[in-house]
Amino acid sequence: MSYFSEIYNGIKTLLTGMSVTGHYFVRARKGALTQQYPDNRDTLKMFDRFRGEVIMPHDEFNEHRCTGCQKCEIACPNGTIEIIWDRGIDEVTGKKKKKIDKHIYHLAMCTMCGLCIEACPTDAIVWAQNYENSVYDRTHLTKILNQPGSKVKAGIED
Amino acid sequence: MTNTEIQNIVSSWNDKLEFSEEESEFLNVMVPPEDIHDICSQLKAHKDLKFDYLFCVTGMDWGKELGVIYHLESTTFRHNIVVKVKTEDRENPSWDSVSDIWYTAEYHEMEVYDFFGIKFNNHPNLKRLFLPPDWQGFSLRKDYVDEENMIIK
Amino acid sequence: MESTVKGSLKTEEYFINMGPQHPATHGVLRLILTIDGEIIKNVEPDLGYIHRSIEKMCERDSYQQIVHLTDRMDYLSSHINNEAVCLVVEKALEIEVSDRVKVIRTIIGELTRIASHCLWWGVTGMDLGALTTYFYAFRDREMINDIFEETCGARLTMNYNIPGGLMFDIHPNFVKRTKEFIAHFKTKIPEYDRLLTGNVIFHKRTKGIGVLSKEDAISFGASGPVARGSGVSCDIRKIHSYSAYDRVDFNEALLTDGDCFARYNVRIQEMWESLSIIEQLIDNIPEGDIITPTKAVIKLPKGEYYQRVETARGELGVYVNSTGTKNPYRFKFRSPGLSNLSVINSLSKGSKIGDLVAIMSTIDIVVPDIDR
Amino acid sequence: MIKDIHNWLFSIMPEGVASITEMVLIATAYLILFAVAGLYLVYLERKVAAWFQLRLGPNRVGPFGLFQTMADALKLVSKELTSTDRIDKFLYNLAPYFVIIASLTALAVFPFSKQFQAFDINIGLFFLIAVSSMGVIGILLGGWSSNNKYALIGAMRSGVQTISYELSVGLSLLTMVLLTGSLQLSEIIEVQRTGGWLILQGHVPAVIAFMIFMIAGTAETNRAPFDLVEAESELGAGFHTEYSGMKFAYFFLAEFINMFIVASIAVVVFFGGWLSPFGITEGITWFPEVLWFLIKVLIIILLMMWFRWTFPRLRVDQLLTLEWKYLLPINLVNIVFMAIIIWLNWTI
Repeated sequence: MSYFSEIYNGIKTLLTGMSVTGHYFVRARKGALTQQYPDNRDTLKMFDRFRGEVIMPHDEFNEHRCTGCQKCEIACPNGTIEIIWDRGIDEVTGKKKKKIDKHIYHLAMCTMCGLCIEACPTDAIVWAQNYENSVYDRTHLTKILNQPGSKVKAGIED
Repeated sequence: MTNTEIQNIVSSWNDKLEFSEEESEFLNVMVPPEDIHDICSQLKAHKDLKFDYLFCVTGMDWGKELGVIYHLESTTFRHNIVVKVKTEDRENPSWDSVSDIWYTAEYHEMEVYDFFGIKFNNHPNLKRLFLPPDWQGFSLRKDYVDEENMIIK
Repeated sequence: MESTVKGSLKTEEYFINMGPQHPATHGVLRLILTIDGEIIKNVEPDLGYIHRSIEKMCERDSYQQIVHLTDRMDYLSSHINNEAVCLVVEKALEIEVSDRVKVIRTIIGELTRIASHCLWWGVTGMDLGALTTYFYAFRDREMINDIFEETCGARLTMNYNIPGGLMFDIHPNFVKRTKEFIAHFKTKIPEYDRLLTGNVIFHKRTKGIGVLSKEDAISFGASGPVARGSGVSCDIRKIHSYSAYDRVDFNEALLTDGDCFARYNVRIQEMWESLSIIEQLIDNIPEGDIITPTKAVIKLPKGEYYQRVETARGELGVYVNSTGTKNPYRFKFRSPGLSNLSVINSLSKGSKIGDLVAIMSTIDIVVPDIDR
Repeated sequence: MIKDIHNWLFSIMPEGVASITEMVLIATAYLILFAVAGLYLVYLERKVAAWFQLRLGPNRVGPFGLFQTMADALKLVSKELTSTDRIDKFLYNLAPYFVIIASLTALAVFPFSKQFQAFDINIGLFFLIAVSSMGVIGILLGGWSSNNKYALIGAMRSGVQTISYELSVGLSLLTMVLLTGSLQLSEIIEVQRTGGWLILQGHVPAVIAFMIFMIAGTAETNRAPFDLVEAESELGAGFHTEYSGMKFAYFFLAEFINMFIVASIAVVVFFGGWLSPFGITEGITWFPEVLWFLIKVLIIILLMMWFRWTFPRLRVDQLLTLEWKYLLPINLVNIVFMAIIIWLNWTI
């Protein structure tokens, strides 16, 4: 008798399984989860904390907030950030002051850990929400974050 | 069972053991290399200790000495002990394997051999676990240098 | 090669390479099988294809930097790995983090566990030939990943913990989304059961296959669902409670059969338990500081520290030996995967290739966790 | 129109040449028709799988992705044929043709409608069973000659599986032959015109025979849950691991044509072939009866796809247990029941 009950139970469980997939099959029109990625670029919006890449925002006077303290460079585990800096004369106080020449960011080495942004005392670097970072040549992944001719905003001290 | 009680039991087996609880949350016992298998099998077999769960085997390079740290726990009594073995012989460090007492030691000892070059006698299959068989040197030793692959900050 | 004569028939054992590129090894694990026909005589794992020497890198990095390396070990329970390192540093510095941090860590840890088990469920179905499970599991896992992305900024390697607390506070939507997920997932686990758990073919493929006895499980150092399927009570959340696990009420999923089906059921039960843990905590996340300030350069006092946490795969141990400098002298991870993998030879001896696939997927290996 | 071509051919050529030319023409027409049909079955499979799995499926090439499989076929045709060292070159190259020819040959005898049948022989069902089991030779050859252990295991599994399940396919069809008293496919359908579909005529034994046929037929075509031959998570790609390009495409296409064949047999033997349900289009002369045939076939194929995307795979010994311990005894008892029903004249 157990032979037949085994067959009966077997078929029953198989049909239960089929009812689950069948349920989704008939609702296939509404249920699809696929995102048609390159087509939905316009509507695709990343969360505001999404870690796309590190950028340095500049205001309308081409001024950034980086004082060149190098805390991000030290915090970075992979050597992603390199800062080339110089000493210049502060126009207001006339004292010698550190200023950045180039804030170099190697996106190719970045693991998006966020330690540099945590470490930055002046909020000079932030996360950008862009997600299309692939390029044809890896030299494009080395970016200079400060714009040419930019200078540090007045009154930013670390 | 408290650490003192464990210490009392264990110290009666061998007089060459050194106990310490400094700078650690567990009871540490330093065992001479030649006695490791003997002590470990007693630790597992003793009816009041029953250290049947070897949860961590760490290879160590203290600069002068090489050694292994065995973290043990009893699944019945939930008490811990840390067994340490040290040797100053950096050329040919070796002592008995405990893989017949705790099967898990087999893989962990292979890992220690891979990174520190400590040979375990009577190990069923001692070979490099992670690195390729033709790798030169033992990479987690403090005197290991690899100009190409290591980035030193 | 060994050959045996049975009557007039001569059979010969042969070797077969399963992996490093093989659909069932979930990454770059290589198994060297000795096979007699379809019957497995010996399994020898060959590891190291994704060895990155994380322990050596840790000796070079500061404690804040080590946290992000642990994301890359068991990437499916990255938050719990991060937590382990943070807990050991906090233990050494004798910092008490606020209740808010503890509760948030616990909630996200449990979400991580569900996400990991979801992926495992999908992949187990796929390994056994039911391909649809994968997509259903990913549908639900996607919701968790969205929660993570909104709060932590990343979906998989979150790096949300830092020694002393959390990087930033939870997102305002966090509680709402988590509640939505709980309501959604409570209707989906029964569906998982109907699709796969009850299926007669699945029963045939997993019941009585790869039986691990309790003694062997302890001796092999198995932990997590693998050991709990064999009746070994080893939940670090219960035994050596950390974060906010001491203030929630949950059961340790324990089954005694020790076969693939028991390991499977332990994980399904764990998903229910995780849901109940989150439910208990989500409504009253206490107020408090999100970070207890540490010095910019963390130097642990001289000594040895050990912290154990329960990841989705089992017990993760972090051993730190500090000499008082800003870098650890020795940093060792006791990964759950390596010990769990070591049972594979004794489980699969004498079984068939199809069984090996079932055993591997119920052990739930993550190769970067094993290789480190 | 077909008659016109026939007459025209015979008018311009001597009789022998004309009939050979006619055969070649028909064969070419079938070849093209079913190659395309096979490709669209692949498309359907992908689309149906996607719907089961909350996905969209192919939707880029052409409207609704209709040309996706065409593009895939083009890619496969234009691909370089690579092979490994130390293969048995002759057998390795022969194997895919064995498989594809076996499946295409079987198509010749199907009565798609009253007129649309290439070859109406009086042992049609027997011919089908014989020819469709020829494909396994190709699989065995392919697995053995490609000098790959995975392929060899896959091929051996295939041999075991086909030999076992052949029995069930044969016996379940035999059960129905008891009712019709003929092996000729057109005759089988004619029987159903008067007495209703065979699955209804034969009461319970016919339903059981149908279920057994579906299980065994799925196993014969090496589809999940019986896809041990190419069990992806165990054997990589099984017997066709070492095949690429067009040769792989032959294996792939053959699998789908086989699925079509099994569904067609089921339709002919159990569901009245091109007959409309309850004779609703009986009187309408312009109605293409082939449509009913195709609709029924598609429903059966959908059922097989439903199996595939729901169930886990069996293990090789469980596969044999299922056949020898369950299907075969039930089948034998079933035949006896059917014989009793016919003897007592209980048929509708």
